[in-house]
Amino acid sequence: MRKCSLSEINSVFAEISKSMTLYLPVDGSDGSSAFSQWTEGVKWSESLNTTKSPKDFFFPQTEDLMAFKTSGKNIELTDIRKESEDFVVFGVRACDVRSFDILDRVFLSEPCDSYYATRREHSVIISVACSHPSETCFCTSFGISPENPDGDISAWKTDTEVYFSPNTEKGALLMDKLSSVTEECSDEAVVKQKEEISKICSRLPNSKVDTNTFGGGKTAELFDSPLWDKLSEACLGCGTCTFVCPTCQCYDIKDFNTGNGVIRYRCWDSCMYSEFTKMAHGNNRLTQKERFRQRFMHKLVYFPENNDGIFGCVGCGRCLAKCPISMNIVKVMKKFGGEKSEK
Amino acid sequence: MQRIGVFVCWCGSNIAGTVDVKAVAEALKNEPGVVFSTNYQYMCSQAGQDMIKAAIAGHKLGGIVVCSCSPRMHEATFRKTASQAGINPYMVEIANIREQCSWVHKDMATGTEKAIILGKAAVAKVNLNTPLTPGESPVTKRALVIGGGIAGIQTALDIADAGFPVDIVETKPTIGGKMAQLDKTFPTLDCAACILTPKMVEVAQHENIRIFSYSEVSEIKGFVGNFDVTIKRKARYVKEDICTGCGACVEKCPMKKIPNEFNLGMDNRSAVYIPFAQAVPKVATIDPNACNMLKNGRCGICAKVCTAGAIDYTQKDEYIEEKYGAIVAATGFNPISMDKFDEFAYSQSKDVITSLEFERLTNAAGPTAGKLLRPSDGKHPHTIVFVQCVGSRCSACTEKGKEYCSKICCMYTAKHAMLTRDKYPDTEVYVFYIDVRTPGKNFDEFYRRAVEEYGVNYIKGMVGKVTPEGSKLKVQASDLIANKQLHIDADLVVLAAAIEPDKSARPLATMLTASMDTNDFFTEAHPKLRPVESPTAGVFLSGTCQGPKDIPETVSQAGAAASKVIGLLAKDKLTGNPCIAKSDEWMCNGCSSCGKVCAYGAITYEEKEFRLPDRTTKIRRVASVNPAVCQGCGACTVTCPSGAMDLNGFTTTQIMAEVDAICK
Amino acid sequence: MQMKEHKPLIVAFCCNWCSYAGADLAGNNRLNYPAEVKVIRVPCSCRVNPMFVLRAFQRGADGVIICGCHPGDCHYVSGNYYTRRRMAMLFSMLDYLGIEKERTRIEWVSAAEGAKFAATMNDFVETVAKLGENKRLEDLRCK
Amino acid sequence: MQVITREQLIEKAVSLLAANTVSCVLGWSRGEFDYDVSPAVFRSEEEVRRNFVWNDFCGANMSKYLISKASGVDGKILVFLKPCDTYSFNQLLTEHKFDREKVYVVAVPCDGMADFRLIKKVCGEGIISIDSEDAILKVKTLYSDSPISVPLTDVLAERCKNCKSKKHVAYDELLGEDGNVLESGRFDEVKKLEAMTAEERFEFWQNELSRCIRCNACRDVCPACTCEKCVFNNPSSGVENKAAANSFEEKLFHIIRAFHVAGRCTDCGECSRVCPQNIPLHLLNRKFIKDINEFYGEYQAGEEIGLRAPLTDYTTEDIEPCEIFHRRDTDA
Amino acid sequence: MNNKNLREEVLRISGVNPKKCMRCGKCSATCPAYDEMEYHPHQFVYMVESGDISSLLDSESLYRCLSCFACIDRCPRNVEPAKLVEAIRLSKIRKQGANHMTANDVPALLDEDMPQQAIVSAFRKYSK
Repeated sequence: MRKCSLSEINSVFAEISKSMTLYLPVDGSDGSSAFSQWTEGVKWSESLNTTKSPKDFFFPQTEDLMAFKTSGKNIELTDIRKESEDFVVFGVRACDVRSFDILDRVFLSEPCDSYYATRREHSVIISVACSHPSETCFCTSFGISPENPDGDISAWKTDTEVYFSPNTEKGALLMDKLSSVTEECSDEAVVKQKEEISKICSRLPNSKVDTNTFGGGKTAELFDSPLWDKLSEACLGCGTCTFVCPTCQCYDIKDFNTGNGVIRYRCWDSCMYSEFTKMAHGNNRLTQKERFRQRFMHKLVYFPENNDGIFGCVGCGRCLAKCPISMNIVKVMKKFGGEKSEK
Repeated sequence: MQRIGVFVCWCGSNIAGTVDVKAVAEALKNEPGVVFSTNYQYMCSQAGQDMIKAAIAGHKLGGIVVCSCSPRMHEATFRKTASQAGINPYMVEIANIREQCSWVHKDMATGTEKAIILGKAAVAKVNLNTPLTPGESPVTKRALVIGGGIAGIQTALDIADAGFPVDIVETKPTIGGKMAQLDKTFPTLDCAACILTPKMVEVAQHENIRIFSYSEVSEIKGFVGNFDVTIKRKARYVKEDICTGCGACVEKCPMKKIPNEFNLGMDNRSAVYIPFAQAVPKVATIDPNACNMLKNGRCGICAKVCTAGAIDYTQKDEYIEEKYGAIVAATGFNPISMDKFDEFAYSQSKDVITSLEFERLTNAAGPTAGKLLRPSDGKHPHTIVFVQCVGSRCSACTEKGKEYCSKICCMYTAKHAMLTRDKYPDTEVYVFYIDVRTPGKNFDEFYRRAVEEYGVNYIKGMVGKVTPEGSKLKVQASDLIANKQLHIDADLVVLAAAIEPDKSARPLATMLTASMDTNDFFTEAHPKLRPVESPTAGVFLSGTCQGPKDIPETVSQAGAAASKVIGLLAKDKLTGNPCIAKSDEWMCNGCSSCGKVCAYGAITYEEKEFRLPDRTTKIRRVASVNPAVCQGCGACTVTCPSGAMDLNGFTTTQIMAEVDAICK
Repeated sequence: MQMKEHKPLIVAFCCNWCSYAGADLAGNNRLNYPAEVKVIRVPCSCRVNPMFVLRAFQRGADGVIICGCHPGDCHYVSGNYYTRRRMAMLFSMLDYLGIEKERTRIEWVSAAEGAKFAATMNDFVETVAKLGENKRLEDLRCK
Repeated sequence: MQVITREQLIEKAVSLLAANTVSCVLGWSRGEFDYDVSPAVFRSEEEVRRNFVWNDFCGANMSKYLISKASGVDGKILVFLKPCDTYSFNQLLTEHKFDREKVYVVAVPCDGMADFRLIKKVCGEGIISIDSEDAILKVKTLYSDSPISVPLTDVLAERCKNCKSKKHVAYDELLGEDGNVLESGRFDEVKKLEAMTAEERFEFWQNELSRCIRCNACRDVCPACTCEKCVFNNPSSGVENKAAANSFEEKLFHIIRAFHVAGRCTDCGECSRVCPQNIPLHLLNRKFIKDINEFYGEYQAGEEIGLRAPLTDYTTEDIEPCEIFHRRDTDA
Repeated sequence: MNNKNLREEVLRISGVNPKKCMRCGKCSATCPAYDEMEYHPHQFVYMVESGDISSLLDSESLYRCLSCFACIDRCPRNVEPAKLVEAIRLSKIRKQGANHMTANDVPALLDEDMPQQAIVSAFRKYSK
């Protein structure tokens, strides 16, 4: 384990930036944070989590896939991918780190998504433990330890120090590069913080959210439940939950006519939208209730069914904070009885 | 994608002088959809048109682009060519490479480059063109004239003479309107009745004209060629077909103290009345507010004296529904109320009167049998002050006066002054004016005669105050030329009140969805080029409902409106312009913004049932465009947030394709 | 390359009855204006959707001008009055977003005003040329 | 703390349900925390008593829900409307969006709603409960031993700080006392922006709008956005864009959306409330409202049913677009 | 100040647009003080429009106007001649600080019978 004093953290950032582009959570003018590139003078945000999840690094909201140029009646196809360079994402929380595993299962399984894969290969993730989880957090329900985040390097931030511990080869390599700005230390402070975090986690209002009601094989039981009517009643059909979600991975591929050619791009799509997966015959899901149900059934039933029981939610709580009408996965889970003990 | 042919015209050297037409044709060959591209010296010539026709046949073209002069020149020509070659005429687009390219640019390279871009835009547009067919609707060969004044009478007569049936709806018990109340008419001093009443009789006797007097239009539906109108025939308690107009009832009616509207309340009539001797129809009408029999069942004298048995106290309002192809608004005018002009003491003194009241005072059939006597004491007035522009050209207070010039006052005041001096040379006559406006044939001569021959005192300046004092009216005025304040002891003051559209015009306009200006005059479709048509198709304007005008002008406008109506009714069916708006009912959300901006009232809303993909049904309000009424401006398309409203021939995607092509 | 004067691309929406005819008259009278001006014919200025204006900027236009009949002379009675309100709102909003206000213009050109059409276009091209390329409302994909 | 208590509203709802005046109730439903209130339809007394909530977080504007909820019910639906909601209510009726006869409106006075983002700014993460007493919020968090007291006025939502009206413009029944239309500083921010240079304004909006993730929450919550299909969802409209690919599309979306609601927007502020990226979208709408007021006369959408929106109206004397800039430049 | 500036000043103070006048003379026709005046209300309007302010400034007519506002009430065009009169009076007063009297001159003119209000307004006028 190595550490660096919090006041000197910028020297770590500077060191990383020498060889790779570094991204980290930075406070925006509106008070919320977002991942931005670090340059001299940029401050690491104190916030618990960014509004948009870091999935953008691997699965950007919009991404040009290829271009067609028309000249006269000829069409010329060009690959417009840029050369990928190594980059570091610093300050990723445990939940978001887990989300990469979920995304990997989608994009890296055959046929592998080469756009996604390239970016994953070129990234180093430095996670950071959550010293102050929010009331919206429920990652523990999915077996995630906020005190013990994964990633290539795990980090812990105390009032005075930042501690680092590499988990992977990539992480160890990067740690080596940081030897001049960090020093070897004991894990005493980290152990203490871990205990504190665990204690707080047990007091979180959503700590009792239980996944037992859900999981693979529950489709028949849950699909026609009358509860969906009430739950989806106020849903506006906007895409906020899906767009702030670190694990939502649906996308659409569209062509943009530039006037002298076409750019084929992919962009996030949302199962909440009435146009989602619209096909020649029309829509699969005609009502907002069906669309609403799809999102939660996907995360809590279909995904684990196809992915060794792993849920498609990491409990980051973004949808709890951002839904315009405050309807969210926790409310859905609780309504279906997913709560550990009587409240 | 269409199979498009491109035809680049040289226009001799007009285009070819600054545009390399061959290069343009060559460049456009590569555009998407283009299968044929050529150039020729004169595309509009017979040989050029034949070339287009041959290419359409030979290359199975679905659409053509002609790069030539302005579409305002030859779009119609090439549409006809296309149509002759068997393709829809609206599959033609023109790239204007003459007026907007070769003629305004000097350099060959620049001109050619721009011509190619304009050609590309036209190709991009024609790729999205769809065949359009003009809608057709039948025409009901009957016209409705609303208002039975001289405007309505003349319009009806002209239409009827052309062989089309016409109905006149008049709210009063008789037709004749304001002109029937006038004494003499300027500048010829014909007696109004002498020239009007023969026309009224002609109307009554015309086989093609029906008169609905004492009636109102209560509902109008439909559109040009196909109006459905409901006419309310108010109960007049006299059977119109039986009454002979003998006047026995009028004579015997005990209720004789009812202010006589026809004489503007300056004398009285009975509860059962005939407005004036030459009324058409000449039948009696019972005033339900005055008749004792109708009010409390105590009387019934008129029924007893009527030998024809025409009195019917049980009559009810009757509603008639009729179809019309065209509607003429001829609702006329009224003098504005003088109540707000305290300075002229109109409401304080009976001897301050309006010009229309003066007409009745000097009319042989009027309350004084044509003798000019003061309303207050019946004495002959020796000093008369006429005040012009009372309430006209008044922008200070819209509640009080009108901003516009009422146009007729200068002339009738000159007439009044002249006639007064003619009949009663011992009277002093003063006319206070701001300007004297006499544009019109023999108008200025007429006015000069009043001044020079009849010795009327015209004074530039306004009257500021009229104060009744004893039997006199103290008139305080200014003489601007002499720079004096004048004080005149007058016996009679005559106010040339501004005129305003009749109150019935506003609700009528709403029913017709015809537009009005802020003064409630009907708006014409174009102030210069279509002055007798309303923007609402099938609605025409006659007389003062469109703006102040005198009798000769009214009559000529009435004739013009009639000729427009005849032109419409002569058609068996109406062929519309296919470049009109269309509403996609699946996208329309019924917000009704489009209807608000439609100047023609072409958009209506209905509740429609939709079957949704989930097999449920939903009733929604949606807009629909009447193709016979829409003129194709596109105002609605931009108001519509969802894009449900689009414009044929200029669709959103077509215009955007043009933008894209130009900005490439 | 840097020194070369920027040739602005101007999209002009002209109503069929007045301004397009005015443009034709400019041609008839051989009144020059820059070839950068490209006219799109619409039935009435009220057919111009704000989306068309933005579309033009997106696709690389440097200035957009809308020409219609003089207020009160609209062939369709009131079309240009609506245009006037809509475009006043749109232009004010574009300015509010920091887009150079000189890039948008509305001008009333009658069918008799060929000279005004040419003068307007000359002036507009000159004004827009001074601003240089449209950077604030561009879509890089369309470059 | 709101003048009218939750209990009063519940009693009102229950009595109207019992009297069969209404068959269901549209209102706010309690959430997991004290601030995450959801709109909901209550169909029984029991549901109302259990879940109905009325507190400082009932910001959601119920009017738009009437479009979908009023048509499906037998009998009438009871809706509780705050003053600002009633403007949307009237505007929707103006646009024929639902049947007035199907709705029973109970007007509720409002003291302004709290913005929980602002509370988090003051109190930090981990809020466990929020109690309200005499306009003071007592916030308990995981990380503070004693409750933190926050005056409601400090954490009022922006739209409530600049409340335009405490007056209900539509109702069948009023609880408590009606307020007045207020003089508010709601255009101050707009004026500030107007006073900047074009470059500064461009920077400002570039920064704000670049955060947009095109989730469409602003549109989907907006009571003026009631299209059957939005142009931005319609592939044949030519401007469809699902996700904002670049700054042009962000601007296009927000300009066109603001334009489409111009003259119809009642300034209810829902767009800014729901924006996950805290973009001050109301500043776009207010710009249009301010311009309309200045150029075409004071106009408040929804003030009365049937008003003709300024952009579907005109006068022959309207200001010329070039005059606008001229006037502003000379004023400055 | 030249006549043009004077005219601008009068227009600014009064807020009147004399161009709206169509010379109907109703103001003069209605004016109760007409006979007392050298220049009559309609002439006021015309003279202001043509910039002949100095004659008006020197004319006693200024103080013959009773400010009854009959001219304003009767004017069909909303020209408001009385406001012009008042504006010219004000211009005159404003000039007096420079040309005639200052506040310092006032005490010498005071006498016992002078009403308090007159003294206050004199100071107000002449201290400008």
